[in-house]
Amino acid sequence: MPGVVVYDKRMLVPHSGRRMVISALRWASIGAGVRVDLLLNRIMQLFIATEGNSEMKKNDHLDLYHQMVLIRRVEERAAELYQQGKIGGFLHLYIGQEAVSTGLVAARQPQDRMITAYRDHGVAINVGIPAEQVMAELLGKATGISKGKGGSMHMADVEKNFWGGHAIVGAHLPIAAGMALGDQYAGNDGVTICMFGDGATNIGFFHEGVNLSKVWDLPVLWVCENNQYGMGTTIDRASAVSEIRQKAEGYGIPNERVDGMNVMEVREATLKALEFIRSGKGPYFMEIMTYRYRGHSMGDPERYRDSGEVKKWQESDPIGIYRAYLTKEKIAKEKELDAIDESVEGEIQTAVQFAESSPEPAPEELFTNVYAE
Amino acid sequence: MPGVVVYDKRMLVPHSGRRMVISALRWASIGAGVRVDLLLNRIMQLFIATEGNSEMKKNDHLDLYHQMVLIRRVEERAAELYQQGKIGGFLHLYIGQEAVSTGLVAARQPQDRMITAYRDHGVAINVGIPAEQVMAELLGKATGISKGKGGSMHMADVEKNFWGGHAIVGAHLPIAAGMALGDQYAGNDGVTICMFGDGATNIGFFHEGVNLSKVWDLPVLWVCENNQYGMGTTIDRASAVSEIRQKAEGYGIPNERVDGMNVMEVREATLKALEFIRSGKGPYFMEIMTYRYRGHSMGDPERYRDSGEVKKWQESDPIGIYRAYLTKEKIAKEKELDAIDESVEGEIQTAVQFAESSPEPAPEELFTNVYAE
Amino acid sequence: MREAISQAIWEEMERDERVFIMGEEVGVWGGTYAVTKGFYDHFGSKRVRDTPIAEAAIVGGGIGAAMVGMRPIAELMTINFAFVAMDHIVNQAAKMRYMFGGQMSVPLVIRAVGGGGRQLGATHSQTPDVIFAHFPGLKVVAPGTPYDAKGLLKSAIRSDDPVMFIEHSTLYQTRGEVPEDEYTVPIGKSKIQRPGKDVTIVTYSKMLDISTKAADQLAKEGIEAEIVDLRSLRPLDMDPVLESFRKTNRAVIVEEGWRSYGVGSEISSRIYEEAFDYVDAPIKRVAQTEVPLPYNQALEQSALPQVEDVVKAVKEVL
Amino acid sequence: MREAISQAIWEEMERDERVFIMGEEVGVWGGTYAVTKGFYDHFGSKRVRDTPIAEAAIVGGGIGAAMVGMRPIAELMTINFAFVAMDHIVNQAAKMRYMFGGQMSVPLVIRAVGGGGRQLGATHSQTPDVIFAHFPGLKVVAPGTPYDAKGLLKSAIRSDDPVMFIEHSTLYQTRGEVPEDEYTVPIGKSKIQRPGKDVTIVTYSKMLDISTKAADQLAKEGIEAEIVDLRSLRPLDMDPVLESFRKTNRAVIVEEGWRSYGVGSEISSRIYEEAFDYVDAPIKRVAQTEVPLPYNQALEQSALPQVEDVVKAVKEVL
Ligand SMILES: Cc1ncc(C[n+]2csc(CCOP(=O)(O)OP(=O)(O)O)c2C)c(N)n1
Ligand SMILES: Cc1ncc(C[n+]2csc(CCOP(=O)(O)OP(=O)(O)O)c2C)c(N)n1
Ligand SMILES: [Mg+2]
Ligand SMILES: [Mg+2]
Repeated sequence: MPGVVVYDKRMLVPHSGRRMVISALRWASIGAGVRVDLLLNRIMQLFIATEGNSEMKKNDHLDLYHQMVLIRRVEERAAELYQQGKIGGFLHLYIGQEAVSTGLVAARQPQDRMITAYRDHGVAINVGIPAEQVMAELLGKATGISKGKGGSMHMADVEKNFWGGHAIVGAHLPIAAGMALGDQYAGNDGVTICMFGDGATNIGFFHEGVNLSKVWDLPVLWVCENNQYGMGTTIDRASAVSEIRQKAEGYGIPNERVDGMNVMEVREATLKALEFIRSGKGPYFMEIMTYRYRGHSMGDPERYRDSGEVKKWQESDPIGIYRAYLTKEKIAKEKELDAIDESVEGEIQTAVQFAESSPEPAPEELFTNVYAE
Repeated sequence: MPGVVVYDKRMLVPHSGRRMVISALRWASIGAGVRVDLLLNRIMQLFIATEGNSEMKKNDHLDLYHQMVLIRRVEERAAELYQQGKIGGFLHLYIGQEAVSTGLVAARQPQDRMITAYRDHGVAINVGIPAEQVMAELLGKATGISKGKGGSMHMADVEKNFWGGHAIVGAHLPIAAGMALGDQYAGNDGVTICMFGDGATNIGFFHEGVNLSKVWDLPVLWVCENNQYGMGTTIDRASAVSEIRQKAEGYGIPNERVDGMNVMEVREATLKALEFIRSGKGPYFMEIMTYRYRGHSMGDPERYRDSGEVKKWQESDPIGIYRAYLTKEKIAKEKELDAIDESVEGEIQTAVQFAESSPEPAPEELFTNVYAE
Repeated sequence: MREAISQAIWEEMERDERVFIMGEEVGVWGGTYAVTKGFYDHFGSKRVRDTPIAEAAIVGGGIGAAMVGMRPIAELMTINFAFVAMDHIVNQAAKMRYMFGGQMSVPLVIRAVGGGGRQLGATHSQTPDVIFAHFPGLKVVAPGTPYDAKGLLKSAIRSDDPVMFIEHSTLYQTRGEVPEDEYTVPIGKSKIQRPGKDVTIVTYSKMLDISTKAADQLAKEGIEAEIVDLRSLRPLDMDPVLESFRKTNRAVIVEEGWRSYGVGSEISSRIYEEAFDYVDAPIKRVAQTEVPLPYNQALEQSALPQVEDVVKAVKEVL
Repeated sequence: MREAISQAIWEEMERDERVFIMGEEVGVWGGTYAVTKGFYDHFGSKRVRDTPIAEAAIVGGGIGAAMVGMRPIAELMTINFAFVAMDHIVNQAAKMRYMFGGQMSVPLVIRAVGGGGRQLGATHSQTPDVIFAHFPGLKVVAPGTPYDAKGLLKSAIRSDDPVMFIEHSTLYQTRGEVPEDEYTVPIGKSKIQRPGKDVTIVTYSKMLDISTKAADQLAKEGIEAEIVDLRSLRPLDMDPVLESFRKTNRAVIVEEGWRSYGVGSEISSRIYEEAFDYVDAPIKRVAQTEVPLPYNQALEQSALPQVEDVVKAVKEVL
């Protein structure tokens, strides 16, 4: 079949401790003006086959921990940059929800496509978009992953099988069904993992996309990130059923609720769900319970909840839980984790520096990418 | 509350044998150029209070029987007129499904609003739009119920609390929710009865309308007329679940399946459903099993089913079933029913004559009704 | 302008019990642009209704409630989401009266915030006003001053027809005189917002502001621009435009949306059709560069019409 | 024209396995306008896909499949239902490439049947082509002859950009030459369909037919009209229009849709902008009366542009 993009298993997304090994290379390559993504893909191929996916080694754990800390710190820094007026538009922070995308991406195979809504920095980092390119996109720079044209809400890296970052609530669900249709049609064994919020389950797009997936038994994993609010509206004020999972019943799709503050649980559930889907049984639906600590976006007056509620949730912080797990299970020592925390600080600094010193898109960029030709 | 249209109980829709009593008056009034609908409403008030709704008298039965036969014959005649090129556009026949709208309307109170899709001749007749005005609308005449501007798909009679005939699949569901919201807001005790097809349950509008109705506990009776096809597509090829009722579970709305070939069962189920809703318990969902004998619209090649299937269904014809019931239960004699059949022939003839001899809309009508002023 | 709009809704809700507002975050949150701040506490959850994220249900629900006698205001958080409710706006609200031979009315106001310039990216920065103005049966209003915003919104709420009421997010901060006393501004009347004799600038909404600044700049060079504010796109009132043009014989049309098939093309065509003999120079259109708007601020601004673009266009027609 | 369109799809499906068609009743039924008659039996249910009644899923699903390398044809039973999928057409398909800095392509064809004149009532009789043409990122094509229909549809299927391909239901019966041999017609090229010297008629789709009949009638009176067929509304190719106009100095623009904010206003504005010195008489627009279309045949026809309207307009500009 000519021209069909079939993902090569070897195009494995950074998925373990190798991330840190290659980060130096990555920075060097940027300086040298080399196409980062291409170089990275080459390098990643070297790591292939030596690692499985379902059994986690120590390095895998450290990598996941690293990802979660990196997401949080990138976002905390982004919030500051937003206050300083260096980031514009809408900025939706993922803080509190890191375990969800991290667990999902940790379970996927490289041929599994990711797609999500505007709250997309988590997936961006998880699939391995360098923090520099994320930060540069936030600052609207030419070196951003979307060349500064997309901003916070529109990160994507097609090479890494991450299909964005979509800003119209629910609109990406039929699109995700279509991506899965493409894979089914082409005979690829990839699954499309589509994330969306609890609020998004009330829009017509949800219904049309989910229904189609079942009618055609498309390989989609529907993932509702239930952070219990659509902006300022609690589920029960917007949705006929408060347990979102129940909606899947109306489509005869197998479903479950998952604790989204625990990255290992998310990963386990996802592994099983992907296996189910890959075996040709059609779509699967996960409702992942989570919570966002910050406002919906910057400038949210937060009249709809009190700080006590936020505090309560912060007690079961996903990073804290994972940290406790890693030390309790003696997978890692406190100081190893501290070292990662510290390395992230360096990464962030480098990323911000990179972003700030990157050039603005050339004025002609206004006119490119409207059409193919 | 100024200007709110609150329906007066006395504006009772023709609902029993009085229909025949007044038909002479109606025809006379047309000849005399009197506003038919206003006159009718006056007359109907005279019949008020002498009749209940839940207990059926013989005359009520005869009236229902009359309605069902009238619907069928109006449509059979319409099909002929279509073949002759006197009716244009789309013509969707209701033949086979008569018991559904007849049973629904038989159970409603005058304050209960009806709204349906383009397959709307049944409701039009049931709520008491004179066959003349239905026929005139089909012929696009000035005397049509929508002044010849709406045609087959857009019959309505607001005076009779019938809100149309809507041609965009599913679009009237959010509108129905809104009508119910209006009643709830104004403190009226009416229920909005919203009919739609099985195919319509796959569009986003269905989802948004039904969800909203439950979130706000709106007084809506959702009625899916499951005739098992959306045009040429069977349910299982279009819907994730084949039992449409199951969709209501996804919204936590109480629901049931009803035999739509039996007008008494439809009426009974509707009475209960309306009572449930009127008691303030929120929306209710009925899936009414039925079948259309004719093509989706005129000019359907019907490649999707064989004539055997149609024949099988015709064995449980709603008019036949009701006729058998009426004679078996000794409610009416064969010859009484024959007399009704015959009287319908006269009505049809008068209606067609009326329609054919009615004037075309004046050319200036093109410009009226675009805006209020 | 925010306060003017807020006042209009508040006063109409006080005046007429049938008026209520529904939309995403209009209640507890107080409106994402703070237009309904304080409404929820005052009017309660019955009349200030937070909805699910379901634009078809918001507009469709508004249509239904309007049909049975209420006077709902359906708020779309931004006009970009109007596409999600497109069928209900252009096929249902706009045609309901006509299709049923005048039996039904849809006294619904659809409020929607539009406009670019806030780095919200391609899907969230549109000014697609012209799209809605194309449909007979709808009224489309887009005020440029606080005074007009209040008066027009009151007329919209009292109108028996569906009105698409388009606000511009970067105008909320605009200040201007708003009388204490009750007043309305009629829908479908253009207005000369600034008198002049050398050139006619036809514009509306946010671009009134840009055009006014351009006129100030031109005034320093002795060029007196007359500015006609359309205020309503449908019904479209060409009288003040033509009157002005017959005096100045030159026109520049300034709109924020994309140029092709935009508002400017209609205005330009009509001037030629109705005042052909008065044309002294080709009419110019100033509009948005025809690309989806990018996130990057400099790029975005380069695509949007600026004061200098208007000044330049005026000089070209002189 | 039905057969030409049918052939184009068939041949492209034979040529390229990635091409498939999905939509309501395209399969078992054979297409409500019989365009895909016989396809289901030949290509099977994988490549000829009946869908639920869910236009957002049809277009959205098409976008997704296109993004990952397929070349879907998403059929909307009529263009009136495009409003149900509006967001996916104008916000998703049109902007996907741009928003992500060129990372994604949407090689999707959205086929939609439009047009009035068949007594289908207000919601089912629209010609809203201009609405889609307003959005950069989309290509909008609307052929007027079988030859162009086939050639343009092939180009659309091979295009790496989303194309809205608009067919007119009353043109399916039209006959015309279609070569046996493989050919394509480029998108974004207008064409002189009939040479003449006295007046330029600019038109497209069904109105090409009406305009041709008008030209025949005018020819009898010795008036030679040159007809330019736009064929694509975006990209819009003004060159043949301007070339013709510089020769005739007079123009009438004929479109089926509503006049205000229609296609004609853009064409008219551009002619004035780019050939001002060649204008000998005010340019005329012939278009649909601005009301929702009624069911009644006589009323409906009175709202649609007729041959006599074109003849009359031409005589007015001479
Ligand atoms: C169609 C549409 N309507 C409204 C919005 C504005 N909006 C952006 S995010 C959001 C809330 C979504 O809530 P949810 O799906 O729960 O996701 P969360 O923000 O909680 O991650 C709203 C209403 C939009 N972007 N698109
Ligand atoms: C939004 C939209 N899409 C497509 C159509 C074309 N269409 C008209 S009726 C119909 C089938 C509807 O099936 P169902 O809801 O089961 O009702 P039935 O005709 O069986 O009564 C379709 C696809 C339409 N009118 N509106
Ligand atoms: Mg949420
Ligand atoms: Mg059906």
